[in-house]
Amino acid sequence: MTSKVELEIFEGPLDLLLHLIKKSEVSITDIPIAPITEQYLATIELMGDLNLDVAGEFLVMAATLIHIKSRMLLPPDESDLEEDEEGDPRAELARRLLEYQRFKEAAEELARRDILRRDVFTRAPEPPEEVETGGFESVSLFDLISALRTVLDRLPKDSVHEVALEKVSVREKMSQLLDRLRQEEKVVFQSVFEGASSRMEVIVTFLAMLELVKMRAIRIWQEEVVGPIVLALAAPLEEVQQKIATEEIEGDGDGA
Amino acid sequence: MEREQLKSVLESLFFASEGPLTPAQLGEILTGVERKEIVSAVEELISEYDAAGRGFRLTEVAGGYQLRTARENAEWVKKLYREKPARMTRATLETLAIIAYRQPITRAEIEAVRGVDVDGVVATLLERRLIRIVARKDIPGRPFLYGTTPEFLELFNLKDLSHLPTLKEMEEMAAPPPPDPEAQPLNREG
Amino acid sequence: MEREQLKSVLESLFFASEGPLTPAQLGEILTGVERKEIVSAVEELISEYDAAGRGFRLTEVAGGYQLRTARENAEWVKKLYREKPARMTRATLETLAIIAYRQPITRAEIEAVRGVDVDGVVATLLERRLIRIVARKDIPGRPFLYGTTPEFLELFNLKDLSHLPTLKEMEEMAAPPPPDPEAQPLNREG
Repeated sequence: MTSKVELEIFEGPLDLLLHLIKKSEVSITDIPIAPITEQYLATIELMGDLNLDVAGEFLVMAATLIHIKSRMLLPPDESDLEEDEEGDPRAELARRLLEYQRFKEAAEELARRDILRRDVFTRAPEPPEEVETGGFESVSLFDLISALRTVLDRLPKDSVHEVALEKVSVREKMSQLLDRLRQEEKVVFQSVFEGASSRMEVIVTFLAMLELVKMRAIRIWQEEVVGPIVLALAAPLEEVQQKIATEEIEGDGDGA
Repeated sequence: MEREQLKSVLESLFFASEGPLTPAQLGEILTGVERKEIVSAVEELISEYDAAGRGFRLTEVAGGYQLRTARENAEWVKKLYREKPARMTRATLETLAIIAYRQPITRAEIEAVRGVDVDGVVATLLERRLIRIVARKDIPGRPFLYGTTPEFLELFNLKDLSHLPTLKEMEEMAAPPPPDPEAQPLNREG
Repeated sequence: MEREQLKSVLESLFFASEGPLTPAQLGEILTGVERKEIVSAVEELISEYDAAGRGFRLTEVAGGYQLRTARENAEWVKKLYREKPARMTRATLETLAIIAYRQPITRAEIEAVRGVDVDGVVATLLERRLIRIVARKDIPGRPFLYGTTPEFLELFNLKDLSHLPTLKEMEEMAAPPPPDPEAQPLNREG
């Protein structure tokens, strides 16, 4: 897999931690550090497998979590009390998470306002520099990765070793997915992976999905908070197919 | 000037103006009309538009007043524009929110909150004129301090910064954090 | 779509549109609404604005409809623009009239009528997009043929070329004392 996917909806280690905490239904001020650390590490490992750009900040956070975890195992002593208020090594992390969460919510609040050139328009004859907040309505990359982990866990154990002999390309999977979306209109995330026989094939399919999201060819969202993740076309099919075709001629785009 | 004529002239002015018009600007144009009278006529217009439920509203924004299309018609108005709009990403929104509530703020301070590098986002926001450099911070390296612009207020339909949605209080914590030595002076929500 | 909603949406569209909107364009945006219904709603809006005597009017122009400020408020609207609109000179107006009545016409033919060189005037009119090159004449040298533009119709408030005013009327229309069509916000930078 050479394709490197970078997504805008990818908001850093604090965002990932908040996501994991929310999913585990635990409190920010009382994080069960061992399981959360484990989930965090599993997620960034998977991100690495997917060739997602795992920025240095993610690794720094991983180190922080491991450090906190080791400190939690030690009985609190005097010197610790001086360094960390009330002896809880998680305090500083909790403070950062809470602060980040406040601004995340403030950002969502801003996105709900009547935004100029999205919800309201003036007579100003300026070029329309409209704003859209696609990232909010759709599911986050972390949600997708969590779902992918579930799919991978369900693969029969022995098939994991079966290295994909047939080389399925991301591009082929993109076309297959588009074909299916044309016929079915709406497709449940998990069902896209049905029939995948190897970890490799699952990952290639997932990458194809991410590529299509990146191209804004498909939309991925959850209809209810706990509902299944669904996919649908976000643009006219011909437009998308043309885009896939033109992207093949990499670096040649300026010529025309 | 009679009330009805004043309202008619105000309508023409709001219609023709590219940006929001402040009471001061209106006063300059409407020589001989008292400021008080202008403001009360403007307010009458605002409620008339609201009540009529028609295609535009008069909105208080960025220190002035501006005619804008009614929100419920956005779907159709959008069709007037062919070009696909520039996207506002979560990174952009989060960074803007931090700057808006904590201004003036340095890039390092924004990064401390978001936990990621914000170089690119800050450059984009500057380019879109949603933020500006307001000063340099008096610490080693003298980094730039950023703040929001009138364009930011216009984009989000805000009268002024005091009308930003209230920032939620931090959850009560077992251990209150030590005061951050680099923390902001202008932290409005205390 | 109900009548009141349709009128509201139309208002938003006219308000936000840069140029006049034709019934065809409106029909394209308002999918599912019959052309007949659109036109009758537009006409209702026109008479409502006229009757209300407020700050804007909906005008039939250049084959479409456009919201414009009421001409009786031109005096104040003009004050919004820092630079006074450039007065159209007699040379410009005469040349424009010749092109309007004789289009398509070559520069040599304009010069033959006016008896003077019109190079500069033609360049200005092209720049202001009041005239355009419509073709080349099939004679030696293949000179350009000029004609008027939709902007020309807009500027003089003409429904179409068959409503052309006389040169004298044009002079009145383009002269600075109000009513001054150039003072209207035509979405064109002066």
